[in-house]
Amino acid sequence: MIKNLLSALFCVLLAASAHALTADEALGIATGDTDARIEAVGKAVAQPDAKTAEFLQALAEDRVKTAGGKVFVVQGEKAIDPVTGAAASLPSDAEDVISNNRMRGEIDTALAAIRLFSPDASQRAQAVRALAGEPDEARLPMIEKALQAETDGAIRQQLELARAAILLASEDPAKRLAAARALADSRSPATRTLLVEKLASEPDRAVQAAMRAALRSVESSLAWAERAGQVFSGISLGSILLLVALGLAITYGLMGVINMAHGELMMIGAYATYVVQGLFQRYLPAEVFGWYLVAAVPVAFGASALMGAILERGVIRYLYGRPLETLLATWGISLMLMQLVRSVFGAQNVGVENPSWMSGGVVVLGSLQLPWNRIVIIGFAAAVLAGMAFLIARTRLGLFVRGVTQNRSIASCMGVNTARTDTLAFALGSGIAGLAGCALSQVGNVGPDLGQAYIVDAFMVVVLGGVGQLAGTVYAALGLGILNKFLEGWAGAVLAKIAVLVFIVVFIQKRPQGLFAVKGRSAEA
Amino acid sequence: QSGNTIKVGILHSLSGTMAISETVLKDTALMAIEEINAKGGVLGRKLEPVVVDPASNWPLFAEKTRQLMTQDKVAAIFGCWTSVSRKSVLPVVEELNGLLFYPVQYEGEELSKNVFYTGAAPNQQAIPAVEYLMSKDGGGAKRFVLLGTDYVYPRTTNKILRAFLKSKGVKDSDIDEKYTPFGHSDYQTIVADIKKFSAGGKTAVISTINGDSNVPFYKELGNAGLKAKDVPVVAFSVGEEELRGVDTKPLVGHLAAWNYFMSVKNPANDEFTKKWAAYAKAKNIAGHKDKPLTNDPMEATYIGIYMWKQAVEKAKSTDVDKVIAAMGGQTFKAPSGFTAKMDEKNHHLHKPVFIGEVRADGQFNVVWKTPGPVKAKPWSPYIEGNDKKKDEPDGKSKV
Amino acid sequence: MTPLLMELGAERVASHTESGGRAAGWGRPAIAGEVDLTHGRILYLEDVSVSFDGFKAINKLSLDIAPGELRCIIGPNGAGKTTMMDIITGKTRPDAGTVYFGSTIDLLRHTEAEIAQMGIGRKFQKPTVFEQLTVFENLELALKTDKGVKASMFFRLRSEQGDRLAHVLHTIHLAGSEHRLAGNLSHGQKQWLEIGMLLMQDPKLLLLDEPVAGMTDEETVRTAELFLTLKGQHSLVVVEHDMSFIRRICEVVTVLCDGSVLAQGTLDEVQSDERVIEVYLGR
Amino acid sequence: MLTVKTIDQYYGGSHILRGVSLDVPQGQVTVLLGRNGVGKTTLLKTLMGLVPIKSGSIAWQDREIQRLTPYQRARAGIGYVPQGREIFARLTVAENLRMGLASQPASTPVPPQLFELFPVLKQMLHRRGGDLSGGQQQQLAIARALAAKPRLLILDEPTEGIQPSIIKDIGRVIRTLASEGLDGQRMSVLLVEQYYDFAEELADQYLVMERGEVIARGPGTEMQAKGIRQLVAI
Amino acid sequence: MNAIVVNDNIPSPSGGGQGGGSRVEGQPAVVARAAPTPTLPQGGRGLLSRTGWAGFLIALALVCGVAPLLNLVVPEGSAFHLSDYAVSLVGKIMCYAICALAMDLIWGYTGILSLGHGLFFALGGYVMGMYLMRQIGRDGNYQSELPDFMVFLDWKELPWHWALSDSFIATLVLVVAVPGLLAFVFGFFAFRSRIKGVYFSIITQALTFAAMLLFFRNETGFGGNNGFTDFKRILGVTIATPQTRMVLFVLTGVVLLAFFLFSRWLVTAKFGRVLQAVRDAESRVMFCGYNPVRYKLTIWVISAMMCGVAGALYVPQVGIINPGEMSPANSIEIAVWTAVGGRATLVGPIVGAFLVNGAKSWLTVTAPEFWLYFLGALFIAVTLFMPQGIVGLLRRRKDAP
Ligand SMILES: Nc1ncnc2c1ncn2[C@@H]1O[C@H](COP(=O)(O)OP(=O)(O)OP(=O)(O)O)[C@@H](O)[C@H]1O
Ligand SMILES: Nc1ncnc2c1ncn2[C@@H]1O[C@H](COP(=O)(O)OP(=O)(O)OP(=O)(O)O)[C@@H](O)[C@H]1O
Ligand SMILES: NC(N)=O
Ligand SMILES: [Mg+2]
Ligand SMILES: [Mg+2]
Repeated sequence: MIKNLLSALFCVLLAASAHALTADEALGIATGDTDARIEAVGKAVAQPDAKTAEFLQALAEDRVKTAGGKVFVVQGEKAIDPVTGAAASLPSDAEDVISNNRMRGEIDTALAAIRLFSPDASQRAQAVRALAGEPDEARLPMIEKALQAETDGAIRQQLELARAAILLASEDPAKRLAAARALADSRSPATRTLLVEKLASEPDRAVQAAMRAALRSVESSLAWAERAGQVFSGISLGSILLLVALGLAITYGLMGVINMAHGELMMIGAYATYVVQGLFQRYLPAEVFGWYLVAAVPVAFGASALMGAILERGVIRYLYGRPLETLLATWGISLMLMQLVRSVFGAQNVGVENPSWMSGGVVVLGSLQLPWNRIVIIGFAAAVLAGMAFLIARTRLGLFVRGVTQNRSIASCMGVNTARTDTLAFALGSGIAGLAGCALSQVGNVGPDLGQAYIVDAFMVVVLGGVGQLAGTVYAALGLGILNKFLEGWAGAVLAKIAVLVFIVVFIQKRPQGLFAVKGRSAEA
Repeated sequence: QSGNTIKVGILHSLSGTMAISETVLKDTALMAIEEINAKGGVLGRKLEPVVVDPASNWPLFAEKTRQLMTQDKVAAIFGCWTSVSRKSVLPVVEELNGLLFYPVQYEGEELSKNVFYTGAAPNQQAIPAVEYLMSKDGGGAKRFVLLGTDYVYPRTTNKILRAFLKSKGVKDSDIDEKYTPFGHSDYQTIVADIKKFSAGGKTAVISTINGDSNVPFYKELGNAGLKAKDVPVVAFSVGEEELRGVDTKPLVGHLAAWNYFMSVKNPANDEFTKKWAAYAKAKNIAGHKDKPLTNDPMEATYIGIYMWKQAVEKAKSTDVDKVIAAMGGQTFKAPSGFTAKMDEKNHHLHKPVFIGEVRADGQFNVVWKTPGPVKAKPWSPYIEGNDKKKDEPDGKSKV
Repeated sequence: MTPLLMELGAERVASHTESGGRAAGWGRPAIAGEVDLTHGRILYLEDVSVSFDGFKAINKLSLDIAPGELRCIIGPNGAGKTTMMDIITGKTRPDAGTVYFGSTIDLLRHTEAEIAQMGIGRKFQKPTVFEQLTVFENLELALKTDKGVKASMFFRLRSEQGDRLAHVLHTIHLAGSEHRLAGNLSHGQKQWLEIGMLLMQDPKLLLLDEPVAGMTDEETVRTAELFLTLKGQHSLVVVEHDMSFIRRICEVVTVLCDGSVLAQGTLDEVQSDERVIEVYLGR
Repeated sequence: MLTVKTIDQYYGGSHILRGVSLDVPQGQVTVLLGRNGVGKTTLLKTLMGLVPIKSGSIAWQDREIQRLTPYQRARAGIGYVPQGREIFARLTVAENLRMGLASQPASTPVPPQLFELFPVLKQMLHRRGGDLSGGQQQQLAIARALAAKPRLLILDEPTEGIQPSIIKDIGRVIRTLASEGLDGQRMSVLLVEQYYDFAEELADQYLVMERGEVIARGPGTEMQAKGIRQLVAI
Repeated sequence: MNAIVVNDNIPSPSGGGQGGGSRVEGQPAVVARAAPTPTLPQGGRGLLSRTGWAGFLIALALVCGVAPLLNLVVPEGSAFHLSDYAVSLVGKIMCYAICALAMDLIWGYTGILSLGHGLFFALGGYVMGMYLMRQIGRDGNYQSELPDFMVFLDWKELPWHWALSDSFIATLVLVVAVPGLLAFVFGFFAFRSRIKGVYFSIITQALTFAAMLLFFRNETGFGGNNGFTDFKRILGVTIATPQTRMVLFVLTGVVLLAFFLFSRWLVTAKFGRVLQAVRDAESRVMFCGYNPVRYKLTIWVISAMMCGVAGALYVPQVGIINPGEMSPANSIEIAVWTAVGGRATLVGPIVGAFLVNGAKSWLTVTAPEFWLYFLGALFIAVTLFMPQGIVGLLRRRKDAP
C-alpha cells in the first residue's frame, strides 16, 4: 500500500515541484478544529510528497497520536516521526488523533487525488470512483492530467464521466453539450441527481435535450439495476430461508419430529463458528484468519450433529410415533439450550466477523453492489441442498431414513438398524441446522435468541413446501424470499411480512398439503 | 423492613428476547450494591438484593413487581428496559406506592411520582444528535431517513424528530420514515432504499432500530458499501454492548448518541470501568469476564442506585414518600465525567450528551458533546399540547 | 322389523326386478332426499373413467345395480374395484362419466358425508375403525340417526337403539368386548367391527371391499349368511377374491379387468370364461 | 431350525400367549391355524422381536435370539411378511424391494425371479407403494420379504386380498422355496393362514392355536384325519 | 324404520359351491346361540362421578368462599391470610387454565393442534382493554376523552372499531363475538379446504404472527407495542382495590369451573365421541354420514370463544394487554400446559396450567438464572415418563392395583 503510494507520488513529483511535509503542517493536520485541519490538508496536498501521503494514510487508519505539540505515527509496536521518518518514543500521555466523518472524507479525497496517478490500475480505478461522487471544478486540471496519462480503457471511461460531470457546470454551452452526451453512459445514481439538478437551470435548448436523453438512459439503467437488486435480495433471503429450513426438512419433514429446538441447533452452529474464530484469533497467525470460516463449516456441522445425536439418543427416540409429544420435549430442550448458551457465553450477542474475502461486494450494472457474504451464502445453500438431495434420494442411508420414518418396526424387520438410522438422520438434520447457523453468523446476530428468530420461518417454509418434500422446501424458500422482497419494496417491511403470512394462510387453502403434495392413496397411508 | 437488611428489587429480564440487553444491568446493580455494602451499607444496614427474572414477558413484569413489593417488601426496584415493561409495572408501583428506577433512554411523555428516570429523555439524546448531523462537522445532512423498529419508542422519537426537523426547515419530501418488525433480520431492501434516497442529497440515517436487529442492519450496511462519510447513521439504541456482535471495521464513523461512553476519559470512568472489569472477572460473568464493556444504561443504573442511597441517607428512612422528597437535587459524580443531578421536580436526571463515532475496536470516539448537563424535557415541546404540561408528577399517586 | 315386513320388502324387490322397476315406480312422485328407484336401479355408473398420473385405473366403466340386489364383483388385483368404490362414495372424483344413486341423485355433486347420509355405506379393504374409541362407541357413532352437530350434543341412546346395538355386537362376535378399545382388536375382529358399524348405519346400499379377508372359514360362512339376510332389503356390492364365498351368496357376478367390465353372469358362467381364467382364476 | 420354548406374552394386563412352544424344521412348511384373535399374529411378532416376551426362549439355528432386536433377527436370515401388508407407502415399489435387501450388502440386486412370480411389480416399479391396489401391495410385501433370500420365512396371512391365480402361484412358490429355496438352499417356512385348503395343501407340519395356546399339532398329512378344519371352525 | 335386524337364527344357505378354490365344504350351518343382552354403557350418565362432584364443589367453595374470606377478612399478619399477590397470581393462572381447557377441546379431543390460540385470548383481552381504556375517561396523561396513545398520534376522534367500546354490554358480547367470528371465518375456509394436521397448525401460527405484527403498528389503533395499560376503573369501580380484585378472582374461578362443566358435557355427549372419531379417522367419520367440517368448526369456535373470555378476565387482573400475547411462543405455551397436564382429560390442562405457571412464578424468583433448566427438564420428563401427562400418570397409578 505504502509502496504504491510512493510510486504514485513519484508521478506527481514529475509534474510539480514537491514540497516536503513539515512538522507544523503535520501538527496542523492533526490538531485543532476541523475547519483548520481541512485547510491544512488542502495545503499539504496541493504539492504533496511521499511523507504527506504516508501521513494522510496513517490518519485515515487512525494511527496518529499527539503529545506535547508533537505528532507521532504508530506503526505496529513502534512510533515514528511523520516528518523525519525516524523512530520516536511515544510519550505515555499521547492522545489519539480523532478524525470525524468530515475530516475522514477530506483525507480520503486527498488520498484519492494522490492515487489517481498510481501505477496500479485498481488503485486508480478506486480513486476515480472516490472522486466521481462530488463534481468539484477545482479537480478538473487533475482529472485532465490523469486522463492524458491513462491507458486503461475502463478507467479512462470513468475519468471521462468524472470530467463530464464537472463540465456540466461549464460556461461554454458546447462543453456542456458534450458533457451531457457523455453522461448518458453513466450508470451511477449520482449522475441522475446531477442531471436533474442541472436540467432545471440549463438555458440552452440543445443542451437541455441532450441532458434529457442522458437522463433517460441513466434512469433506465438504474431501473434495471434496481430490479436486478430486488431479485438478488429475494434470492438471497430465499437462500437463507432454505438453509434454515433444510435441516428441519429432515428432522421434521422426514422424521416427523416437531423439532422446536431446531433453532437452537442452528444457534449451536453459530456459536461453534464463533469459537473457531476465537481459536484462529488466538492461536494462528493473522494471515490465515480469513480462513477461519472454512474451518468453521465442518466444526459447526459436527457440533450441532453431535448435539442432535445426543438429543436423539437421550430423548427423541422414546417419542417416535408420538409426534405431538416431541413438540413438548423439544420445546423443553430449546429452553435449556438457550439458557446453557447464556450461562456459557453470556446473554449478549457475540461478534462474528466476515472474513475479508467475504466483506464488501462486487459492483454490477454500474450501481448495484452485491455483497460477497450474500453471494457466498447463496452458493453455500445450493451446495448444501445438492449434497442433501443426493444423500436422501440416492444413497442407501437416505432410503433407510425414509423407510424407517414411514414404518419403523417393519423397516427393522427388513434388517435396518433403525436406532442407528434414526440417530444418523437426526444428527444429519441437526448438522445441517448447524451449517445454517454458521451461514447466519455472517449476516446476523449470534446470540442466545438466534434460533427463536428463525424457527417460525423454518416451519412455514417446510410446511408450505409440503412436509417431506425436499423440492417443495426449495420452491417455498425461494418463493417466499422473492415475494417478501418484492412486497417489501412496495409496502414496507412490516406490511410485507404481514402480507406474506396472509399469503401463506390463503395459499394453504388452495393446497392443503403444501406446494408439493403427495397425491393419491399413499398420502393417507 | 425485615431484620438488619434493606431489600431492593432487581427486575431485569434474564431470559427471553430482552436478556441480551438487560442481564448486564442486573450485574451492574449487584456490583453497586456490593460496593455500598462493602462501605457499610445504608443507614448502617446492608442492602439485600432480590433478583427476579420477568423473562421478557410484560405481564410477568407486573406480577413480579407486586411480588417484590408485597412479599419481599423491597424498598426500591431497579429495573425494566423496554417502555412497555415500564408501562406494565407503572400501575403496580403507583398502586402500592413503590419506587422504580428506570435506567434506559426512552420516548418521554410520562411522569410518575413513583418512578425516577435515569436514562435520557428525547431532548437528551435524539435532538442533539440531529443537530450535530446538520452541523458542518456532522456532514451538513439535508435529507434524513428515520429508520426504526415498529414500536412506541421509535415512533415517538421519530415524531418528535420530524417536528424538530420541520422547525429547522427540512421538507417532508426530504424525510423518509421506515419501520421494520421486531426481530427483522433482512435489511437488504432497506439498505438499498437508503442508497437510493441518498442519491438525492446529503443524507443521514437516524436509527432507532431495537437491539437485536442492529447486527444484521450494520452487517448489511458494511457490505453494501454505504460508508459513514457518505451516509452517516446515528443510532440511539446502539452502544458498546450492541457492537460486541458486529465487525465494526466497515462501520467506522457511524454515530451514536448517549450520555455516557465507555471510552470517555476521566477518573470517575476509569474507576467505574476498572471496577466493572474486576467484578466481571470475580463473578465470572460470561462474556464480560473476557471482554468487559460498560455502556450508558449500566451507568444510569449505577447512578440510580447511588442516588437512591444518598436520598435514603438524607431522608434517614427508606419510606418511599420521604425518599422521593429527598431525591430531588441529589447529585452524583457520574462516570460520564460530569456531575449528574436529579432534577428537583421532574424525576429525570440532568445529563451531558455525547456524540460518538464508531471505532474499529467497537468503542466510540466522542466527536461532540454538550458543554454541560442538559435538563430533561419528558414532555417534548415538539409535541402539540405539551407546553401546557406540568414539569412534575402529580403530587398524589394516581389511583 | 317383523318377518312380515321383510316379506313385503322382498315382494317389492321382486316386482322391481321383474318389471325393470317400472311397475314399482309407476306414478310415484320423486321425494326430495329419498332415493328414487323408478328406473329400477339403485346405482348406475356410465362411462366412468379415472386416471392417476396417466395410468387409467377405471376405463369407461358402466355398471348398474338393482334395488335389493347382491352383486359380487371380482377381478384381478389392480382391476379398479376399490377405485370404483372410491368413486361411488365420493372419495375420488372421476375424470369423466356419470354416477347416479337412484335415478335422481347425481353422486358426483355430493360430499362423502352427504353420500353416506343418503344411504351408501362402505367397508374398506383395509379395516378402518376408530381405534381410540371402544367397540361400543364405534357402533354407536355409526348408528343411523340425525348426524347433525346439535343432535349429537343432545343425543341419548333410546332403548330400541340399544337393543339393536346389542344384537349387532352379538352378530359380530364382540359381545363382551364392547368396552375394549377398537385399536386393540385383532385384524379379523376389526373386520367384524367394521361390518357391525355398517349394520348400525343401515344403509340402502352397502359397498363391501373384501369383507371376509382374514376371516376363518366358519366366519366366512356366517358372513355369507348375514349378507343373504340383508339382500332384498338392501342392495349390496361385494368385492371378494374368495370364490367359495361368492358361490354362497351370489347370482350375478361382474368381472372387472383393467378398469372396465370383462364379463358378467352367474359364477359358473364366469368361471368357465376363458378370459377370466386367464387373467384372474388361473389354471 | 427354529425352536420356540414356552413363551408367554402380555399386552398390558392381558395374557395373550400362554406357554407356546413350537418347532419349525429346516426345509419344511409349518402351518399355524387358529381363529381370529387367538394370538397368531402376536406369536409371529414375538418371533420377529416386535413385541417382547415375558418368559421362554426362541432359538434359531441353535442360537438364542430372544434378546436380539428385529433387525438382528432379519440379518440372521429371518424374513417376515406382516399381516396387513405394511408396505412403505411413500417409497416406490423399487425402493420397497431395496428396503427388503437392507440386511444384505449394499450391492445385492433384487432377485429377478421375484418379477417372474409377480409380474405386476415389474410394471409398477416406479409407482409409490401406497398407490398400489390392496392385492398388489400384498404381492409387494411377499416379494420384499423374499428379496433377501431368508433362511426362515414367516408369513402372516399372505393370500389375503390376492386374486386366485396368484394364490396358486404363491402356493407353488412356497413349496419350491421350502424344498429348494431361491438359490438352492432350503428354506423353513412358518405360515399363518385362514384359507384352510391352501394351508392344508402346503403343510408339512401344522399347529392349531386357541386362546393363546397351541392345542393341536402334527404332520400335515394327518390334518384331514384329525378334523382340523372343524377344530378351527368351532 | 328400516333397521337391520340380525336374526339369531341365520338360515343356512342351500348347498355350498363345489368349484375350485372352495373353502368350506360340508360345513354344518353355524347356529349362533342366543346372546344374553350385554350391559350397555349409557351416554350422558351424568357429568361427573361422585368424587368428581365432590371435588368440583370443594373447588367452587374455595373460589367463592374461602379465598375471599382469607384475603379480605383474615388480617394481614395472620398465617392464614391470603395475600393480594397470591390472589392476582392465582387469578391470572385461572385465566390460563381456561385457555388450556379450550386448547384441550380442540387438540386433546379433536386432534387439531392450534398454534394460534393466543390470538383469540388476546382478542378477548383487547376488547376488554378497549372498554377499560374508555373507562379511564379524562384521567389520562393528556386529560382527553381519547385514550392517551390516540392523543399522541394526533387523532381527533375515535376510529370506527372503537365505536362500541364504551358500552359494557357490547364489550361482553364482543368478547366472545370477535374471537368467535374470526375463528368461524378462518375455520370455515380452513376446514372446508380440508387443511389438517401440521398444515393447520402452521397457518394458525401464521395467523397469530400476522395479527401480532398488525397490532404492533400504531396505525392499527390498538396502542402499538405498548398496548393498553394503566386502567383505572371497571364499571365505574376503581380497579386496583383488593375488593375489585377479589370480585374478578371469584368471577374467573366461577367461569373456569363453569367452562369445565360445559366442556365435560360436550365431551361426554355423543358430540364428544364424534370429535374423537374425527381425531382418529376423519374419513371414516365422513363415511358414517357425519360432516366433520361442522363438528370441527363448532368446537373450534367454542374453543376460541372460551379463550376470548379468558383474555377478557385476564386483562383487568394483570393490568396490561399488548401484542406480545399474540406471539407464536405464547400460543405454543398453551399447548404445553395442556400436554403437561394430560391431553383429553379436561382436568389435566387445568392442572398443567397451574403447575407450569406456578413453577414459572416460583422459579423465576428462587432460581432466576436457572429456572429455564428446571422448566425445560420438567417438559422433557413429562413427555418421557408421563405420556398421558400428569393426570394420565395419576390415573395409571390408580388403575394399577
Ligand atoms: N393414486 C394412484 N396413483 C397411481 N396408481 C393408482 C392410484 N390409485 C390406484 N392406482 C392404480 O389403479 C389400479 C386400480 O386399483 P384398485 O385399488 O382399484 O384395484 P382393485 O381392483 O381394488 O385391486 P385389489 O383386488 O388388489 O384390491 C391399480 O393398478 C393401482 O395401482
Ligand atoms: N396392541 C394390542 N393391545 C392389546 N391387545 C391386543 C393388541 N394387539 C392384539 N391384541 C389382542 O390380542 C389378541 C391376539 O391378537 P392377534 O392379532 O395375535 O390375533 P390373531 O390370531 O392374529 O387374529 P386374526 O386372525 O384376526 O389376525 C386379540 O384378542 C387382540 O384383541
Ligand atoms: N425505552 C426503550 N428504549 O424502549
Ligand atoms: Mg381393492
Ligand atoms: Mg393376525
